[in-house]
Amino acid sequence: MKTTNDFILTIIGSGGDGVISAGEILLSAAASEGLFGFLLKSFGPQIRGGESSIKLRISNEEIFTQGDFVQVLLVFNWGDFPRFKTEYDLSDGAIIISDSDDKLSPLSQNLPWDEKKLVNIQIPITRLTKELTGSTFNKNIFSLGLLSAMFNLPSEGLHKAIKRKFKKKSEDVLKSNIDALEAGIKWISENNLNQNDFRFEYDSVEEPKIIMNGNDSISLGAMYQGLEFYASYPITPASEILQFLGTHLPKIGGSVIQAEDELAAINMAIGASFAGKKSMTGTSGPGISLKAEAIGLASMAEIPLVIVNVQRGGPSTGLPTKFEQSDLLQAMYVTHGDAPKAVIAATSVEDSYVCANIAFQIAEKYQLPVILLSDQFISAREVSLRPFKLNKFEVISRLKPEDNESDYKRYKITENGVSPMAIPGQKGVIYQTNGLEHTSTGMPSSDLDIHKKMSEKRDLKLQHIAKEFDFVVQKDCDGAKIGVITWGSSKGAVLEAVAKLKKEGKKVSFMAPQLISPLPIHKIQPFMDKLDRLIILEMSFGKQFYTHLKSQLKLPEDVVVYNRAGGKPFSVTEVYNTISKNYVGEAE
Amino acid sequence: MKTTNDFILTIIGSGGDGVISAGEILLSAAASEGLFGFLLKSFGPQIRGGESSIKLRISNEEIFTQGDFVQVLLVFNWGDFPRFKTEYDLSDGAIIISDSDDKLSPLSQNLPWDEKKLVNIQIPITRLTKELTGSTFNKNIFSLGLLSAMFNLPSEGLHKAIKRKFKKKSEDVLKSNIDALEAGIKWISENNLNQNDFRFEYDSVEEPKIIMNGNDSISLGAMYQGLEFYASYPITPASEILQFLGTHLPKIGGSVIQAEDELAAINMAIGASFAGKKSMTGTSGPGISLKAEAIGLASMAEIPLVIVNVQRGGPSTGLPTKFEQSDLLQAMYVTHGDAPKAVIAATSVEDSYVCANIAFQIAEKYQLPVILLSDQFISAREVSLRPFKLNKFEVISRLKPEDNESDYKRYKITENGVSPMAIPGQKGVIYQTNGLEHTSTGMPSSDLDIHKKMSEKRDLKLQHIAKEFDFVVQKDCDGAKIGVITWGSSKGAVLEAVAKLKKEGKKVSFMAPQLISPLPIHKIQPFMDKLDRLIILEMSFGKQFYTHLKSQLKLPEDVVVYNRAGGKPFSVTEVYNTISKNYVGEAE
Amino acid sequence: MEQPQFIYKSTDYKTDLKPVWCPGCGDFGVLGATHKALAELQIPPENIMFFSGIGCSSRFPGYTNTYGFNAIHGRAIPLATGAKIARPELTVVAVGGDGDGYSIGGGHLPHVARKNIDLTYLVMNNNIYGLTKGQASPTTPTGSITKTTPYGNMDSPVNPIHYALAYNASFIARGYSANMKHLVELIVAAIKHPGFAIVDIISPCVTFRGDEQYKTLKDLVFEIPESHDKTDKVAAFHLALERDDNKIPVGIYYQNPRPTYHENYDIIREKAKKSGKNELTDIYSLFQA
Amino acid sequence: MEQPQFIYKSTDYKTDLKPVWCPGCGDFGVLGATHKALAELQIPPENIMFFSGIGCSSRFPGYTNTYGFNAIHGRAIPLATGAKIARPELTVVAVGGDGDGYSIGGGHLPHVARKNIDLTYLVMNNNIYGLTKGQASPTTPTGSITKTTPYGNMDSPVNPIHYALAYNASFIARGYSANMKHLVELIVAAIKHPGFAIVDIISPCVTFRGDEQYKTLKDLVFEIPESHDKTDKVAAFHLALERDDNKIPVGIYYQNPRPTYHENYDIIREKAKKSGKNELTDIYSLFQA
Ligand SMILES: Cc1ncc(C[n+]2csc(CCOP(=O)(O)OP(=O)(O)O)c2C)c(N)n1
Ligand SMILES: Cc1ncc(C[n+]2csc(CCOP(=O)(O)OP(=O)(O)O)c2C)c(N)n1
Ligand code: SF4
Ligand code: SF4
Ligand SMILES: [Mg+2]
Ligand SMILES: [Mg+2]
Repeated sequence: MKTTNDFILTIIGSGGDGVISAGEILLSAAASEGLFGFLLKSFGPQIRGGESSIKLRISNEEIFTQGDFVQVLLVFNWGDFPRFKTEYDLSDGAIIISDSDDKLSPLSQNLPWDEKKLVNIQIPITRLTKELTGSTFNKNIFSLGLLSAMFNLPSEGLHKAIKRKFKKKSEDVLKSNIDALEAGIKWISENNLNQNDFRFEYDSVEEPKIIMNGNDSISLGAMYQGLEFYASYPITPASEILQFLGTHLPKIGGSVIQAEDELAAINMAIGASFAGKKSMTGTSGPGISLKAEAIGLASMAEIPLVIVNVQRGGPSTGLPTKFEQSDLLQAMYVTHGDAPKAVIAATSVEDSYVCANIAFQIAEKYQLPVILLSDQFISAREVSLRPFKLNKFEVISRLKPEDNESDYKRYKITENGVSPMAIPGQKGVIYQTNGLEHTSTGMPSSDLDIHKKMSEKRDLKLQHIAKEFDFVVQKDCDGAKIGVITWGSSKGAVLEAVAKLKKEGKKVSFMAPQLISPLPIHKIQPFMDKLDRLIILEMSFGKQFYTHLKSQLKLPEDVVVYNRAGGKPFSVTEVYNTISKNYVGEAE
Repeated sequence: MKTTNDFILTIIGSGGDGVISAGEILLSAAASEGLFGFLLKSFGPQIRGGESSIKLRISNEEIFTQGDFVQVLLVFNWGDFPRFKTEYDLSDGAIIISDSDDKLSPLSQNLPWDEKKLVNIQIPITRLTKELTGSTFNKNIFSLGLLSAMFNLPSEGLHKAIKRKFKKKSEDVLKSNIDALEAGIKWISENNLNQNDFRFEYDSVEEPKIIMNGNDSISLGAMYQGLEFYASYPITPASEILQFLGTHLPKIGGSVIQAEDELAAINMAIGASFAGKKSMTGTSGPGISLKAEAIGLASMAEIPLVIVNVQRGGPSTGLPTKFEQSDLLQAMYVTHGDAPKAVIAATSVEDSYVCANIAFQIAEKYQLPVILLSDQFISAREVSLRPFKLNKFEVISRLKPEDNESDYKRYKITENGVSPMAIPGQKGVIYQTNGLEHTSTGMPSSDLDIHKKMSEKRDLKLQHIAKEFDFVVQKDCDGAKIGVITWGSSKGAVLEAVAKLKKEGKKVSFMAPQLISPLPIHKIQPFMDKLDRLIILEMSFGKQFYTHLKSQLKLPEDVVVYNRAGGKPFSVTEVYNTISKNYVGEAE
Repeated sequence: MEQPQFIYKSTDYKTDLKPVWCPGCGDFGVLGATHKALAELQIPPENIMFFSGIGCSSRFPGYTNTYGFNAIHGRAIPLATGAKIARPELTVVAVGGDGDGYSIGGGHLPHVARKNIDLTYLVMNNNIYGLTKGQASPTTPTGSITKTTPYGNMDSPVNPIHYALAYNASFIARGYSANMKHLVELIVAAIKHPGFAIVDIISPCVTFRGDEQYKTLKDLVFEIPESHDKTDKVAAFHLALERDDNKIPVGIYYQNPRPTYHENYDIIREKAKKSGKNELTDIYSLFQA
Repeated sequence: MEQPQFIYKSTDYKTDLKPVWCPGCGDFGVLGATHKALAELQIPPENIMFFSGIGCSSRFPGYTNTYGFNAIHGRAIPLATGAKIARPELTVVAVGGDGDGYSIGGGHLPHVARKNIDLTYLVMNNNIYGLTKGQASPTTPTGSITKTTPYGNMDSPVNPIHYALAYNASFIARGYSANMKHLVELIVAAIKHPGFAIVDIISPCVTFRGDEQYKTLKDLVFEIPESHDKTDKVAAFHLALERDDNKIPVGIYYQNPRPTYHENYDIIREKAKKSGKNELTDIYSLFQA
């Protein structure tokens, strides 16, 4: 019997099977027991009632991805399996559990039974649930009981999680769920089915974890920086920010408005920021395209503003529920003209909190639009992670003039391009502004000298930002001749792949800049300069990250770009193989 | 007395002075006499009745710019002068003509009288016009008479031009204008004022010229390719395309619609193209920003479409009536996702016809959106140029299936990425499409393998376009160690500067790619590889062209970027000095 | 050879693609009614174009065996406008949801209506954003709890009939997806109408609005009486006011044909051609100095 | 110390910037009337924000000594909406042209109206695109020759009053730039009105529509009689129909206050706070497993 401290489970089922909530409950169980977890969900095309699946990884060590190979696959209904076949890779010796009440047989499925030595376990799940709990309603919870007993999944945590989940429901509902769980556990031990490979074993765990997704993390970061106004239009996978803030921001006095479209949303946010409030708007790729013009306005009129793009598969409507990193160049060049702005990319759920904080710090300090890139893979995952400190960031607010400041000029030329911004209501510093080129007092002008001076002023900010906010994730490995650079949520897979290589004695340096534009060249160039070979890793068919890096840096002679169209995040194996294949450096 | 075959005149005046029409009449005169001409107009901020000015260059040799130094400056009203002071540089010995009836004196103006040895000529223009023509109404035409006699400007052509201009007016109006012209001519010869420096002398001229601006040239190119549908929303400096086509396209059966906004305009054009018609939409930077989302749709659904961007000063509303080349990167990256499209940049009025033709050829042949970049400097200039042949281009139309073609697949995978596009009304090849990722039959799919295959299909087109339509303006100079690359309308100044250097025996190679994306690397890289030093010249504070080239090519070690914020086109001297200062190569 | 009168059955207008819609979704009714209406009109499938934006309802063109384009959110109307101007001889139908049509796409409605583009617009109005899983739409009733109105919707919902009247649409109707026969009649009348025709169709979202809507609507919906003067704008405006009894009149509120855009544009083409110089070379010759 | 009652003169609301407008442009009248109205209301200049899009008329904020933002084409309304939600204690006015408001920005109007955002919207309606030099606008009369309608405009112009009624605006008026006194009254009433107030102002463009407009308008414009019931939507709709005598009623068509967005949102804030857990740390604790 092989045990593991890194357990990977997939469940597949139909609409009524409760697959998603089973996954959520198990994640919650893990978290409450102090385990790390990583949950992904996947759905068929039906709006409701269609097939769905989850992949859940649990470990007592920190994890950065969903894991590659499924160790335990639970299928309620083989009819739903084909839809997800390409999404999940099976581990050698993976245990395939299915409902023997299903009319389709596991063995007739196109699965690598022999090649991978898969283990076939069939349990009459539906019938047992009915017999033991009185109805088939709690099939998913009963199955959690089975799994818990079979693989030593935290049963105490499961009790807690179920209580948590049903605390608003009636006592009866709660009890019937607990009963179902226990029935499942009991059935396994009665049938001596608890000695399986992949039993989850671990030594010690830390304190209980929190469960969060990327969108919530962004919302919290913005709130910590004093967000007061959020305007947005619903869009997958960014709607949760609107929904979360809509519920919680009013509690701390802020306002959230669902606009009639994305153009309205960003212009509302600009209006609110002009009026003196910390403002944000959020969307996904199609919405960014619609916000293009107003992003330029914010740049020209020097309005502090954070714009979130939770990327999904493109182009156009593309793959709305899938992951891709293909809005990178758009973030920089979406609007016409030379329009300074900053672009930040979050690399994980936790990092989303960090990046939201820094996005606001930059936007407020430098009075410009900041695009914060997240993606479907960060936003839709739910992870169990260490609670983090909220207050690790300085709250930065825009520079304001004194009331009645003499000779106040809204766009005064200064050493770092930042000029005090009067807030409506302030006396004696009234000004009028516009999206036209303007003088230091904000008067429209098409004079070329003024245009030159003001272009310089706006650009100056970028130089300061690159120095002041030069944050990157960097793991230099002494003596490494090869380095990997990636961005955004692909960081996780690279991090794990590099760690694996390190264990094998291979030296690989690693970087993922969070500040994408202005790129902190003073940090990245030295990283590159040490390398013989650079691997650039990104989920964009158009090699957008490569294009960006090439345009900004002097890349090593030897560059390998590993990229592909999106749909499914990089696996650790994929990255590991890519690096291994291209490895240069000391042999072991 | 110095004569010239390259005459440069500026006129400055107030609202009622008729400055603009004087410039137009003189250009028309030059053209009808077979001379080349280049006319620029400039206005103060007032919507109407404000100050205005023109700069007109005339030559019997082909010219590519407005010329640098004004030889003759006619000022009706010194009060209007300061507004334009920075726009016009004076030649050594320039002749300053002004109205002695003006209460402001030329000598009290801040002009380099001594330094440049300017010549002051004052003529009581207003009084004379009144005396000799009965009213001050034709002051501008009277002045043209003066100028014609003073500088040997084509008087026969002026007669023709005035007839042309007033042919729709009454006989009286025409006669009074002709009288004014002749009165001016007569007064100069009576007063023996016709022996001036800068008298215009030339040997031979060619056939009469045509007068055209860039927007008309684009319109004609599109019409030649069979444009059938144009939708647009007014915006400076692109409105003339809407207005020209609105007048003329219905004559050849097409349709023009003024949409409610730019989003509607492009979507109408996409709808019309889907329905089978060659379609175009046109705008300037702010409008492109608004079209961002739909550009991605056209890319994804593989809709042939030409999108014109007549660039102006940015960002945001920017400098709506001024020149800048700062929408380059936006053209490539405006929409989210990896969305293949082509970008073409016209370099002159004549070239606009060429580029419009090729834009349609690419759009139709490869079924994708093509962005055609022009700019205010091309669109607002009026030039006298050699008549060109309309029919020098093949008319290319999209590939269509046969009716009832068996197993018709709208997005069939093919060798060059192009699949036959059924036209509504066609029997037996009905299909449904979308902006979602889709299978070869157009069915929505979020399968990653399909996404990969379709991403490849769409991308494949770019590789073929770069080879098939690899057009660039290129002047290789044997043995040159230095080369200049620029794009768009800045070509003119570089062309003249390089010619000047050549006369001095300096070897400079030159290139301006019209196909900006996909960049024809197989042509440009060899050009670069021969150079020790490359000068990149562009009118973008953000160095957008440099950024693009760097991301696509291997640039020489030694690169000099000469760029600035817009407002005023490059002068030949500016470019000449830049190249001279950085010159490498054989000394003379 | 004469063509038989009925060659197309309603199933001829159906594709093989299985709708992604939830069981019980109102859009099934609209889809069925549309297929029936097309069969009644006997328009050859290849002579029809459907355009839509994004939404559950906007998946419609994929399920209809005609030329179809499920495009981007809110742009069904301009797409359809361009297509109709390009090919006035074909039948053009735009379809979509309340969010698509009255929120993000709301700016296009006034213009397609006042230009009287000869196309039909079917709005599947379910008072919610279905596809994005339950946010408030512009027609969500005041007080409703949705994902974006967790404390109750405070905005007053739009009145599509009032919109269409203000926009001078020449055909304005309201239907109900569960009244199949009546809905088929409305769609037939709308497609037949020369000029812009809008049909706002109550099409319940069972997933995000619950299915009690079906129950209540049954008693609320009533057909507009014959006595209503369809050419009287003020009467139509009055009829569309919110009623004390909450009842909802369905049927044709307003119909008053006037020349279509295409008819007008033909006149413009004639005017333009009056100079007689209508070759490209003639136009080019205007540039001669 | 008590403040004197009249401290602000109308000139206190004027900036030094010289308008770019043509001599005789109707917008001068609207600007003057607005300055007078603000003086009448005695609102401290620093407590006012003006927002506009792009157009001749949209240059307005630059000429008004209050906080001001001449932004991008068509977005005055969302900008003003955001500003007002952010700072409900300040006075917010959106201004602009017929193109800005009824064409490119037309999609925002329904929503600011139905949400009843407490701001004032002054539309300088000149039936043309002035700034871009004379293309047709959505209010250009049928038949007019403009740069984009060289053969005569064939579209039916929009009816802004009908729009506003359909959108459920709570204050709807029409003014005329040359009737200064009356216009001042309307602007004062609009700003005082709690909720969204729109004033469509006939403001002739002498350059691209000729100045005979002034002459004809003088005889066409008449003040809405006292007898008109401002709370009757149907009556207002009727009053705004095109008239056989071509006369144009000016004044308040409709006024019917209801709770503003901000009042409603305060209620929402109260509801949200009911849990009592209103610190960020409380919200963060929701994530604990
Ligand atoms: C530009 C853009 N913004 C937002 C979205 C996300 N989105 C897709 S459908 C939809 C609303 C759907 O509501 P409705 O139009 O009423 O259609 P239904 O699903 O209710 O039929 C939204 C907001 C998008 N696809 N594109
Ligand atoms: C996105 C965008 N599209 C087009 C324009 C060009 N443009 C500027 S003002 C204007 C219309 C002006 O008309 P209106 O709003 O009626 O104002 P007016 O000048 O008549 O006062 C247009 C089309 C622009 N600035 N931005
Ligand atoms: S979510 Fe609602 S609108 Fe969408 S398919 Fe389901 S029932 Fe229909
Ligand atoms: S063009 Fe018309 S609207 Fe613009 S300033 Fe002149 S008169 Fe006024
Ligand atoms: Mg809906
Ligand atoms: Mg106007």
